[in-house]
Amino acid sequence: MIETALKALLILIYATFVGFMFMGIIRIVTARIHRRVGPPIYQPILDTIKLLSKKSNITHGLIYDFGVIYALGATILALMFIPIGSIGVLRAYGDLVLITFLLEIPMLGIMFAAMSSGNPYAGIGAQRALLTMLAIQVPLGFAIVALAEFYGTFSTYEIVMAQQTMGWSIIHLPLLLAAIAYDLVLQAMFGKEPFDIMIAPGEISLGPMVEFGGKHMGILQIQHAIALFAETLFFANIFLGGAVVTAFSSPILNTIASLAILLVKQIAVLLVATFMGAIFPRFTIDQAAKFYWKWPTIIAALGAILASL
Amino acid sequence: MNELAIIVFVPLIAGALAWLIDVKGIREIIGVLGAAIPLGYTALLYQKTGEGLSFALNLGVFKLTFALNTLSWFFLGIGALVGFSAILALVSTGKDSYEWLFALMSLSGVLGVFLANDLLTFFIFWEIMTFASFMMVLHYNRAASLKYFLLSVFGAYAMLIALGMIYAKLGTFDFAQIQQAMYQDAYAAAFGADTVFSKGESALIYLLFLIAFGVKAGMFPLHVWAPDAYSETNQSYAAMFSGVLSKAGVYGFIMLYILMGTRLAIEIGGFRSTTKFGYIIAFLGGLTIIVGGLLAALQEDIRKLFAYSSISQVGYILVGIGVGTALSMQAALFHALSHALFKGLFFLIVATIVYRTGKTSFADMGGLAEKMPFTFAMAFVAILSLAGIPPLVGFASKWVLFEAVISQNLPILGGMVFFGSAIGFVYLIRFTYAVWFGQRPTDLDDTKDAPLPMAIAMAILALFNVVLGIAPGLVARELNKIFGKEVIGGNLFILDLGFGRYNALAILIYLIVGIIIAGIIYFLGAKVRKVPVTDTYQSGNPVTMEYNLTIRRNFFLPLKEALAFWLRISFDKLYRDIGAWVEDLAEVLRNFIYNGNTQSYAWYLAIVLLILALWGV
Amino acid sequence: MMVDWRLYEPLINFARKRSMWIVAFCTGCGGIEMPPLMTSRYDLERFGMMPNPAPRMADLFLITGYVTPKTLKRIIITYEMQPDPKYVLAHGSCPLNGGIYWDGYNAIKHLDKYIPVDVAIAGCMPRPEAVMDGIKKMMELIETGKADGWKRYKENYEYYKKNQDELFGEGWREKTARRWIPWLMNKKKEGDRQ
Amino acid sequence: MNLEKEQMIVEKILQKAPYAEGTVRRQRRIEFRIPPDRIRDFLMLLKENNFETMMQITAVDWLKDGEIELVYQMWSYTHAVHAFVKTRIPRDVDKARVPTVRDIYPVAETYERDAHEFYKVTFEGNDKLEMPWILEDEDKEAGVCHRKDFDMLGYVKKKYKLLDRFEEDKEDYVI
Repeated sequence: MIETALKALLILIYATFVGFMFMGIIRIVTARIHRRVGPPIYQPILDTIKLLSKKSNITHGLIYDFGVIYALGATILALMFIPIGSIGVLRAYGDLVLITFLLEIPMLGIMFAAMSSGNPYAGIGAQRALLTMLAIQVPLGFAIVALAEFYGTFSTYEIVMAQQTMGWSIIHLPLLLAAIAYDLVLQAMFGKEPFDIMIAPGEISLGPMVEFGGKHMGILQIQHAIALFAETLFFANIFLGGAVVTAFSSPILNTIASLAILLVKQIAVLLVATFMGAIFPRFTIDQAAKFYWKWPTIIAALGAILASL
Repeated sequence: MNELAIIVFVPLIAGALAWLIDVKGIREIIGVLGAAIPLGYTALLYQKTGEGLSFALNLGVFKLTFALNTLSWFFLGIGALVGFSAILALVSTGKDSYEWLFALMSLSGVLGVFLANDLLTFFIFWEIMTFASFMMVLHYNRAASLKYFLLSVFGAYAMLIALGMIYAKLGTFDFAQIQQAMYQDAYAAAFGADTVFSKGESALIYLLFLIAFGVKAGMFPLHVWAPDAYSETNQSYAAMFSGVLSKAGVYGFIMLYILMGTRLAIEIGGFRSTTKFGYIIAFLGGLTIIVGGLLAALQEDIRKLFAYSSISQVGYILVGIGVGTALSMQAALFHALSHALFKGLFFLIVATIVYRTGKTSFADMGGLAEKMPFTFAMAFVAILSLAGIPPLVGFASKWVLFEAVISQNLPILGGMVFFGSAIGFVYLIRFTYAVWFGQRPTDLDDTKDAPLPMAIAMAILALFNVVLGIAPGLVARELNKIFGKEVIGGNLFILDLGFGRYNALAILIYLIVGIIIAGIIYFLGAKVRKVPVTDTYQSGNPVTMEYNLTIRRNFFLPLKEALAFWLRISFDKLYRDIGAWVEDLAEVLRNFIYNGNTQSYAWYLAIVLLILALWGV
Repeated sequence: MMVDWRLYEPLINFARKRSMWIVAFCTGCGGIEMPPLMTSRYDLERFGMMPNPAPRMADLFLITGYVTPKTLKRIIITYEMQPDPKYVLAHGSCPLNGGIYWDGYNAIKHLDKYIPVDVAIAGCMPRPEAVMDGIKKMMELIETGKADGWKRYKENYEYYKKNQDELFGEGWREKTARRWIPWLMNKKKEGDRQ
Repeated sequence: MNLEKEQMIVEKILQKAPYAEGTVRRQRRIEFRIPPDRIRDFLMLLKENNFETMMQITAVDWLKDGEIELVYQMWSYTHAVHAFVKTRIPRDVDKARVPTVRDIYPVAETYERDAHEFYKVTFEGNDKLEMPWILEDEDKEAGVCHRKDFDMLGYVKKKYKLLDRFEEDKEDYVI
């Protein structure tokens, strides 16, 4: 009981820290692509401290506060179900479908909070975010189906274990297709170009985020950090083979080694998303929907059908 | 008197009494009693499900036979529970004794359908149910009721023909005997011996039943009656209409499996890991999910949105039934239960909103969350449940369904159900935004919260949503009892399918922990100050309440644009055209053939005789 | 839950100094000076500054150039939306004394009569170097806690309110909000007719 | 430097519009002077002679003549010629009236609102003249306009409380 709680706390702290580092990495890499120096890597932490230490905050009612809190809580919940190397609190119940749902729930909380503010920009942003989610759901679903049918199980941990023997998922053709589709989906999950119409900063001033300030925004920054960590971790686990190191004798070393391997894979996923985001312009929402319903869907459906044969 | 008879006939009698007495106050009491007694007896019968309780009522020409088994008890529970809540809510929204009569009549009709032990009883109560619901719709909107009536009659005739064929061959209506005969027939077909039903006949019966039950369940493309019928009636009754009556169609599909599943499987053959005829049902169910969901997202009327959403959710159940494994059947039953729970809750919420505001269009609503906090809390539960947010019953059933479908290597169906869950999010958020949040029209400033009966009714259903969500093992146990074997393992809080596990309690605990952590961070920050809706950032422009700050209509315009091509296809219009075409044909016949000219009639006679002569009669 | 934050004050001040989010409300000609500041020549993101369209989460308000009464109304509303602590940086001579619009009926002469200005940069228009110097100055002020415009605005609210009302007239917010309503309603009616 | 094209256009228009007097100023610049009551006919004529675009309606305040000169600037893509149509109307506010050309050149609505706000010229038939334009309401009430007899500096001093800042008689200020 106690060590479970301790483990969960450690995972949470690690995920938050690494998530903030990821946000810093995204900003630095984007800056370098722009030939800029870019902020220090700990910049997101400073931002969060500043936001949380604002001396005055506003609210639009109970839902406005609760939605934000719920978003962070649900993200922590989702994190707990994803196996991190050999540790992982609830990995026995880390079900593909469950995690896919849990990774979407935080958005629901944010949408509730944003819409309860009654700001028209937030309304438009919520609409766009929802349509983007609707668009990505099709390829995402097919990718998950492909995984489940290829491995014959829904447990993320068992999939990771299977990859230790069979090699990474992406060396098998059906799952390679699924991985490509899922990576395109990840682009929208991170809310990066070309699918960041939902938070179009110039046009609708950050859309759903327009009314958040002070500690609400701070909590959302933490949520974003953890969500970044969780999404990249999920991708690394199901497609890039995860990491289960048993080479060393001491479990501590094994854990550290597998965490390091996972970190490398996660950063790889992150960099792909960042490069794509840095070089592409923005889709309008119906273009995004049509795009997702065409190529990624075809690729992922092909993968699923191949996997089910 | 037998419990089954009480369960079936008490609502009918109560309705009749309420109609005859027609004193405000007394008729409500009678009606609620008439709905409460079946619920009580259903709860009592829980112990006796194994005993094969049965009851026969001899009407001379034929006899109505009822029997209770675990399956029918499951549906009975759904029907009695949701029906009771709906009747309770009817206390507030019911206008006159007419509604009481037919609401209770349809309740007893559907309970009779669930308890029927032979096809004839099944058919009779099916018709009672259809007639009563038709009268309920007729009370509000003539056109919608006629559309509903036409399609129901269509389905009824289909069922009648199927009944006739079965009776002609087997000479019995009894479920057990039919099942027996069908098994023998199936084995005969398997071993190449001559069969009672030829391949074409069994396929035809299947098709007829598909139409009959598909109409009632609102299966694509026979769903066109549902949106109007669900929306154009007393919304409290719509809770029962959508929550229970559509389950009669589902129950019918399951009966189809029980009666002639093996027969059809052997006759029509299999597709991948499932049977061909089942895959047809499943595929139509998947289309139902997508079509219903997308149309629900584009509605401008709150009742219509939930009507379409109800259609979309029934699609899940059809998918589960169609896949046809024990697990997917259980998933379908589970989702039937949760659909009844959250959809009944939703229609009660809609009833409350319509009852309190008198408005049905999204364009004149908004900002009601402050005015109706209790109803909003109920809506919150319902939204989380329908959108499939763990730990609520909606997610548990949906999860079992996903795993059941995907584990059968049916990728297309898997993609369809995933899409369905997303579209659920979409139209629910539209409802939330338009009704509860944003800027409140000034004429809604003195809206009151739900009246007591509706509040109680909503609370009952919401309670079940939460409890069965946190402890899905309760339902799984019943489902295992129905199938007589351990299909869904695990204990009270854990569902274990072998290839996937779901722990509702852990989710609850960790969600609470996460929310507590977030709350600590929140309360460490500085105090918050409440600001009005006009104090939001509008590029620095000052605004007043005269401005419209909420997207009131065409919320999902981009979706409409993206789907413009598909939205042009309308089955409703298609059926209208067919109807018009039939009328024209009749006109043509009247003009050219039956033109009242004895001369020509003589000629027809001669021609007929000639044909018969040539045939050698 | 009350926590004594004074222990963490240095850290918080450092964070405030190193992550100033700009509200992207670039009025006047100074808006043109922003792109070079943001882009690769003088990269302001080095100091954690980031243009931010929403005032609710912004700290630094750049008044880049002349201010007309029309803009000033929006500026005041936006400024009041920002959460404390918030800082104002005025570019060029126009916010100081009207600049070349000294005799214009539609240019504010003294911005600091209407909202508190923490740092003002002289010049017409100041070069990016000058702007960066001003930002450095702003950082020093924040670190030493001298950038207290938001406090002054709270304490002397009557004074600022008086000046605003003298310029715009009493109840100018509602008046400005309702200004277009008759025409919008007419437009709406026409739209319904068509 | 040949001006045949311009000459040709001017003659072609003048023979249709005898009430107008037209000259060629230089290449691609022609100029007409017409009485204010014929402005609609003349602009219709110009439109027929493919002057497709109205670029601007400029108002000039001739204080000494007591007149306001409206310059309709038309541009023809076909001839690539820029035509000034000048008309003079009396200066006093109630007499400064001219028929609107909004139905001929829809864009004129905007320019007419502009001229109405800053020079108090009334364009009869344009119902959008009172729509809020550039000036704030308080300025409008104070009668701010760009007519030469309006004491702008005094108004600015009064509005922004700058009485101590300028000497009255000084002409050129250096800041």
